[in-house]
Amino acid sequence: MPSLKLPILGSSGEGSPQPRTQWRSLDERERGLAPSGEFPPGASEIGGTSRREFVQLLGASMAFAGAAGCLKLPAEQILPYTRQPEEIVPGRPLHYATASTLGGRATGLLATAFEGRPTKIEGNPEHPSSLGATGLFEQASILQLYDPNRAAVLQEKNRPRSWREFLAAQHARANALRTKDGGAGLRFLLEPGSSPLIGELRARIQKLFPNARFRSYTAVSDDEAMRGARLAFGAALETRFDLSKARVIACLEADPLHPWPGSIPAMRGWADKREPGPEMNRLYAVECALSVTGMNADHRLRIRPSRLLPVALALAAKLGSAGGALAAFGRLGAKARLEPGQQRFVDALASDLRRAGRQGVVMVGPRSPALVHALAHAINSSLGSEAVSHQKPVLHDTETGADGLAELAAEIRSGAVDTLVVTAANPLHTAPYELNLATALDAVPNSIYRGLYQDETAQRCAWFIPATHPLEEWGDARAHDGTVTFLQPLVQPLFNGVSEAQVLAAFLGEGDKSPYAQLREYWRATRADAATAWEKWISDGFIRGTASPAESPQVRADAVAAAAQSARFETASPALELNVVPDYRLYDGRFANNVWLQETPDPVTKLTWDNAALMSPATARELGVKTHDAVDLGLRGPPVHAAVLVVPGHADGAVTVSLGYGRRGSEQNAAGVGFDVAPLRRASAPWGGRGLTVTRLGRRHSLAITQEHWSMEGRDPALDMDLSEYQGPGRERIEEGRVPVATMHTPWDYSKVAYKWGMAIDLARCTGCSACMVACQSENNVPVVGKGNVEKSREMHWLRLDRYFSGSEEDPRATAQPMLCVHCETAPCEYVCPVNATVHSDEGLNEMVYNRCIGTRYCSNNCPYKVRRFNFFNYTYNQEDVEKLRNNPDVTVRSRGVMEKCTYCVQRIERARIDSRVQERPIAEKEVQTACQQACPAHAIVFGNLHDPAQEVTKRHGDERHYFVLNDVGTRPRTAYLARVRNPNPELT
Amino acid sequence: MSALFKPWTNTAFRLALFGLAVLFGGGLIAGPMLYVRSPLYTQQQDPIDQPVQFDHRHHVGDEGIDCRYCHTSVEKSSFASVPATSVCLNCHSQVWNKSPKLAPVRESFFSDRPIVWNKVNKLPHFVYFNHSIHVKQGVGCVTCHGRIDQMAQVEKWAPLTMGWCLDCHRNPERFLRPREEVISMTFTPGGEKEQLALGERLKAEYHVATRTSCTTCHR
Amino acid sequence: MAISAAARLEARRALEPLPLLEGEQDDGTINKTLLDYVWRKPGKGWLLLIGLGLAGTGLLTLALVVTIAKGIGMWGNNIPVAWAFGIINFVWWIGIGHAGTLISAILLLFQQKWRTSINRFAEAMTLFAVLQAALFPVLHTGRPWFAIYWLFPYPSTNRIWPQFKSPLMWDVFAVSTYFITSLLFWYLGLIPDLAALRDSSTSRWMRRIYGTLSFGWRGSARHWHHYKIAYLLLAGLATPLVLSVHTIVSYDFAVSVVPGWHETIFPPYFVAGAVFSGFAMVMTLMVPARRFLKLKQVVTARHLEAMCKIMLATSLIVGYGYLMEHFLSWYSGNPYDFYQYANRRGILHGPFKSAAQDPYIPIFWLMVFCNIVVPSIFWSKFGRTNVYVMWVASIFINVGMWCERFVIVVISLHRDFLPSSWGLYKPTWVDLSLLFGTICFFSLLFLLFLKFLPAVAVQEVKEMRHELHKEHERHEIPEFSQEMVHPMELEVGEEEKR
Amino acid sequence: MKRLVLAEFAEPEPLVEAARKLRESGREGLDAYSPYPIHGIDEALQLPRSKVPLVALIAGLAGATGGYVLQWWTNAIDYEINVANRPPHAWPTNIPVTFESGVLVCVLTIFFGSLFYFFGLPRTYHPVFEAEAFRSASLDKFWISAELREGEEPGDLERALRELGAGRVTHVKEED
Repeated sequence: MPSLKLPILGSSGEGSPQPRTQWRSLDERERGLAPSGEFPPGASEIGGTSRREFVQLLGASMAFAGAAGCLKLPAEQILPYTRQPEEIVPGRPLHYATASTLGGRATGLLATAFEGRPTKIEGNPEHPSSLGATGLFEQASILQLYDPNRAAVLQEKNRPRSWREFLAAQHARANALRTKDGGAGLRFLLEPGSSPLIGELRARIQKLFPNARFRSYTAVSDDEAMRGARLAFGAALETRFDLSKARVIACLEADPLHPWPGSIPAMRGWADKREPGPEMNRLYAVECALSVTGMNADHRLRIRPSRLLPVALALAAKLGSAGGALAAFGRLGAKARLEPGQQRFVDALASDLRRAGRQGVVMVGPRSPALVHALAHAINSSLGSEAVSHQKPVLHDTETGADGLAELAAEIRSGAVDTLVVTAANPLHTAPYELNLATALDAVPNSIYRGLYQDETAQRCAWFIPATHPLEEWGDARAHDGTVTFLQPLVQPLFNGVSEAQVLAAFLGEGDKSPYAQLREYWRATRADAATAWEKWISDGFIRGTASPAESPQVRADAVAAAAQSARFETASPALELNVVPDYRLYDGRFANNVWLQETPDPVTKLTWDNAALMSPATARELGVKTHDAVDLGLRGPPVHAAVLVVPGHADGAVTVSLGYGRRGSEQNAAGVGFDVAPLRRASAPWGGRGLTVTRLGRRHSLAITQEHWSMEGRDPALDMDLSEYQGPGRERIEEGRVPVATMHTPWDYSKVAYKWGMAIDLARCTGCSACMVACQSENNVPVVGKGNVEKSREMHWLRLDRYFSGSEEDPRATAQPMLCVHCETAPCEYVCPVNATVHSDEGLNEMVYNRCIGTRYCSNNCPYKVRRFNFFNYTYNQEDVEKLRNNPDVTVRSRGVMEKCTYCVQRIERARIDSRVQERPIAEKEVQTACQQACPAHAIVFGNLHDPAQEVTKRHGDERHYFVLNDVGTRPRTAYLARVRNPNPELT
Repeated sequence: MSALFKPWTNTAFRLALFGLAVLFGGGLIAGPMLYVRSPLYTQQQDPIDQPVQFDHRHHVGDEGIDCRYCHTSVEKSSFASVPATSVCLNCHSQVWNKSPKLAPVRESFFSDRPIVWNKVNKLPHFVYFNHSIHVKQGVGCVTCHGRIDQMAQVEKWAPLTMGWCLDCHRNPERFLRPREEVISMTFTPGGEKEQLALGERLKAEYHVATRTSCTTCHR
Repeated sequence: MAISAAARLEARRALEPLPLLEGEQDDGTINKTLLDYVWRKPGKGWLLLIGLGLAGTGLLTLALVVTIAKGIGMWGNNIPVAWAFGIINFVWWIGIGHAGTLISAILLLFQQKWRTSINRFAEAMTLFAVLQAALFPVLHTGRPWFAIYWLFPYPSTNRIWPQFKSPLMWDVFAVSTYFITSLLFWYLGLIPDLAALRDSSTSRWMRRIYGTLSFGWRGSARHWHHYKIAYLLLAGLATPLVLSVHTIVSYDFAVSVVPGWHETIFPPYFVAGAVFSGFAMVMTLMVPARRFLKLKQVVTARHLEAMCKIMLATSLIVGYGYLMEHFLSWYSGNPYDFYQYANRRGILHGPFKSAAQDPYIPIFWLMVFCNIVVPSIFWSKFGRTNVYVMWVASIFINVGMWCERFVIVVISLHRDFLPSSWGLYKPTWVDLSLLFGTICFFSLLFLLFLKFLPAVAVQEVKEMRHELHKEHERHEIPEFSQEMVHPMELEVGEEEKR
Repeated sequence: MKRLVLAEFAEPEPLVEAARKLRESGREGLDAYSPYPIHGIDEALQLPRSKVPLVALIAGLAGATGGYVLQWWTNAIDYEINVANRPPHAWPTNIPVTFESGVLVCVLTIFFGSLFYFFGLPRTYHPVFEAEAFRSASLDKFWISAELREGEEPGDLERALRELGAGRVTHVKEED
């Protein structure tokens, strides 16, 4: 099968992948040469003038060539296959299991492809890290695949080179190094990884170059956690949490309710126990800046970062005061010197944890000091927590942080490094300031960087190798629990990318070997059952039963206590503290060019296209600044220009900034967005420090915030109540939200149609993480509008996450609410449309017909939920051809001047309808899932047929907590919300 | 001394007013309305040149090849699909394998470059048509594509306007036929009355539920 | 009763309405006053103003081209404020237009003789104002190239029809009917004057042009016979039409669910507001035109005073409307409405305090000042007779009525049901150019009208002069200015008898 | 080929008087011209009651009916769509357009009907325009025209008109 470039489920593994060659060069593409023989002709049909034709009909690589020429032709054309791959039926999507990695751990994915063109990413329901859901990063990674800013040319000092030239050059040099001193001048700085294949390659390289040295680096490292584990257990162990077994959860700067790598199971486990009742869990959060987890906490203690250790110690002391395993800590309570309010919180938490016993758990975030981790281990161990288990590290390296980088920089400066291979994601951007990595890299004679973009690191390295996107490469990795997971490419590298394994193989003289062959051979050699099970592994996306076994280490409470005893606590001082966090959207900056993520509002601050200096209202008053004020932040180094954003619930006396901005690479979308926090960070204190200065600049830096108004103004759009209120007067509030409102018109009779579509959103489950927003954007071709338009309130998200604050601005209660078209049965938008462009379907959907819309915008005015979006400009006009390939061919790309809004993913309904009718059967429950529903890690959103009483959505529509937003307006929505109920500790209320 | 205007100006004035009315009413209203209904605009009756002189008269009419032999995905997908080059060569590696008319086909196969066909039935990008469901519910090929077996070069037969689609979606019984007869170019149940009777029967039998909700076609 | 005759005369004079025509007039002098300036060379001032008008119209054209070429995004509109300057200008202009029809049609039906001198002027203003307004319904849409014909019910190949439950469809019918009616009504009135221009011109080409435009009108008794009834019927139709048009415009808001729009009081209050702003605009235009075109003898102080009184009356109605809105927002107990109006006033308590910083609050109070406080000057005779005062006041009212539409459109939209979606609207240069440009375009059309067409209905003035003349003879009142019997005068007379 | 005698009056009242007398004397083809409508001339010339109101009424009713039927047929019969749960035939929402269509058709009929039918315009040429002095008819003078019978000399009629108070008197011939 020479023509098929795509990995196909169940097809012969040997045949499908081709050796990866430089299938075309950049200039060829620019000249728009016709497809040649070396081209993968695995394409179906090419459209001509119309966007969808071309997108619907093209195979990815074909389109690339055809686009420029065909778009201008007045007539439309069809390019059929020359030899049709039997799996591909034009117009029908195929789904492949694959994975993406972040922080070295894999999340299993299912990717949808139309004629060889990946268009959408979903979670792999069987995979332990995904459970069918995805986070923002996974959802948005599809956009990165088609990012026209991606580097496409292998370069040596800005001169294009071929892969073979690279191999030749490195081969000679490496040989010289090896013979000289066993490769003592060879250094690898890798992205932290868990790939067994890479592990093997590393071992082989190490054998060949005994004096070479491997290091991993990432800005968001687990170093402190590992140190904590060493302190507590005497060994580096990773901790796994199963929150479905926890009733009392204490998060110390931990943020498990946002889909960070490996968080999805925790989110699911937490959400599954939010049903009001005796089994309901209780979440405590202790943190500086309001986090997603903090928004969902039943109790939250805001503290400056330096106070975390005292709080943790006080907690251990309180728990140990009655003797038991923690008795050693009992006398350390006084050392913590908590304020009375904090002490009260800790006391209540301690007694709650004690009551919960095996169902209690303490979680600590990766940025917290090792001792806090150790204390948590001691507490969890003393509780006998069932929610916690330990495993050997999944990553190859237990040290992935700034310390290793500092050592490397020192080595370079000492002249010990000749060849440095960097595959870590842009370390130059996130490296601590004092390392001055840029000049260090300049000093390396032979530096090699593999990256997706010509970023800051690329600019300082001699060689640049374009990287493959996870959807372009064969590979493997391990899930957060150690499960072996496979990465399967859906498309030939669009930008001549090279995988990390290939770069390493180059040092073994195997740079020519195809990534597929590498992987296949490794696994054939590693596992005896590879011959028979290989295809199943690839089609499943992972090997079942490969999760790491649980270890049962003993906590050395005395060692921890001794460490705590000797720890020096910062005394209370008025000095301002800095708190650095990874960004909710850009992570450490690697997603900075991803416009979907840039435009997704931060789940907490609702800020887009920027980072900001977050501070509490009191601190802002003290500093005499307000939101949008430009300030200089200074800590130890040169000042950083930032903009102030006042956030309720932030700890006083501290300023929080996030990583990932102020990029200076070649990524166009990232340029000029936000500020780089690097000058504020030190290898010894990467996450902050004391003595921050804030200087007003007297200028204004306008921040694009999608939700300016925080208060619900006494209205009840997002019901959020305590359990006691819910069991008492709160019922009435909920019922008020669902009493039928008198109407002049006889309600339409939907009983005769087979399906009555509806949705239900459980606010108790929703954490506000915003993964659904990106999923919706991806599924529905929702355009990005840019900072200027977001400032003008013109963002296009069909689904937005409203975030309200109530209570005091110091300790507010934050409530997130996904808000999307609720498909009112008496939709106010419809009767005002003069041209029938928005009407009701026979099944009760509020339809939006883009091609009929003339854009009066009256519907938006009359929409009480303001969920309609208007194309103020032609937002897709500048889409490059390669970007168009990403568009979902089942959804019209909207032109300028038309309204759009959530359609309940009607394209999925219609596809399922046609399939079910062709097969003469009804549509089954999970057959139609909306994109938001599918992505949601917490199962907050369900969709289905309200005629079927067995479906989850119907059950939720009958739930005691269900209500309709703005029920009193009489819109009769099809989307029901389930009131959020919090479970506060009576001792604290 | 004579009047300001000559007597002929009365007639001229009236004619001018009449002309203006015709120009406005006809040129701005009636003209465009007629034009969009004419084949000039719909591109019906306009045989499209193709890179290969493929004659449906011969393949369908004379040889009686099943439409689905080449248009393979018509029962499975929204697209009927244009056959891959290899499908042509299933036969033409044996028959007419030296014909100069088939040179582009062989060229395509051996160079692995697709044949570039010109599209005949174009729908706007906001219209989602699905072949599989129509075939399944007993809509004949000929109902929309016309007598392909009589076309030397394929031409657009139906106007493919929304109104034309609605004709059938509102009254499917006027067009339905047994599933076995879907590909028949000549099937007829008799007169109009028989068609209606057959259509009503098939509508019930196949559970045909044509919809006129917008999202049926526009998404 | 010892009232001296002199005192009685004095009292009578004070009550006496001011004259409708000043000075001794006959048809010849009327022709001279009202027609001759058409033949005069344009003055420098006129040319300067025309230049300004052309420049502004150029700006308008630029703004329109930019809007069509780039999209509505060039305006400041957003979600939630999806309607802003476009609709404000539309309502403002169409409201201004209403006074013209009102003066012309309703006063005709009520046989108010004072209408005669200003009706043509007012009709032209209507026409040009409606023309400005008519730009917006199509141009404010996202895809005007479709809107321009999809809004009309014609049999299309996609067999879909307009949706007649939408107030915008009502608008389409109302505005087009109103424009056509205004145009035809104006033109019908103009035909005899065009004939007069034809006959008073010395240039053969001018005579031909006006001759064509007058369709060969010759003032035959058979023409007049139908003309009188046709004109009266058009007036009779225009009267309910004008009420319906602004009622329908108010439905654009009243039919919706938006707090601040969903008001049953809107139709009467919109109509009153329209008349209010329209009379203000007539005043703004009339005062200088009267001076520069030397029309003081036909447009007398009495006309101006009558207009002031109407402005005062409509200001009171509008004020009542404001009062009722705010009262009902409290009385209804609807939290969204209550918030909406409290927020407009900026007088908020308790949990609503956060809205006190709403940047639009000054616009509400400016509206109140311009529309309620300023017109109170017309309670005084001084205000009603001093042209400078009334002219300045009329400009305030124009501004105030624009603010009123801003308050209704923008302030209502920017904070509606869900606080999460609240947002602000800031106009862009295109928005401002559209407002300024339509004012210039309007002025340009008006200046052309003043130059090339009779600004006062000549035939009607002549008819009035004739009738007044007859009346004098009948009553043997020597003085030209004492033609009408004022109701007060009758009362005085009766008192005397007693 | 029409021949007319034209006579100019300075004031409308004598003209009305003259018209009445001429008509009573059996003169046919009489017409009067004035810058503005003058009182009593209709009766003097015995003009029949104008049909404009009747035509307007019919047109208005037809327009309103058409408007209503259009809305009902398009939204409730031809393509019935569920719009916001409203009944397809929601008569209260049809009132505005019904009214406006009635007015529109009525106004168009009155204007164009009057212009083209009742006034008999456009008629840029008319025998009366042959007389240069007739220009005053639209400005400040009042004219009467009387048709001369076949072969009749204008002299008698002209004299009679002068006796009735006419100023200038002239006669014109229709051009072919």
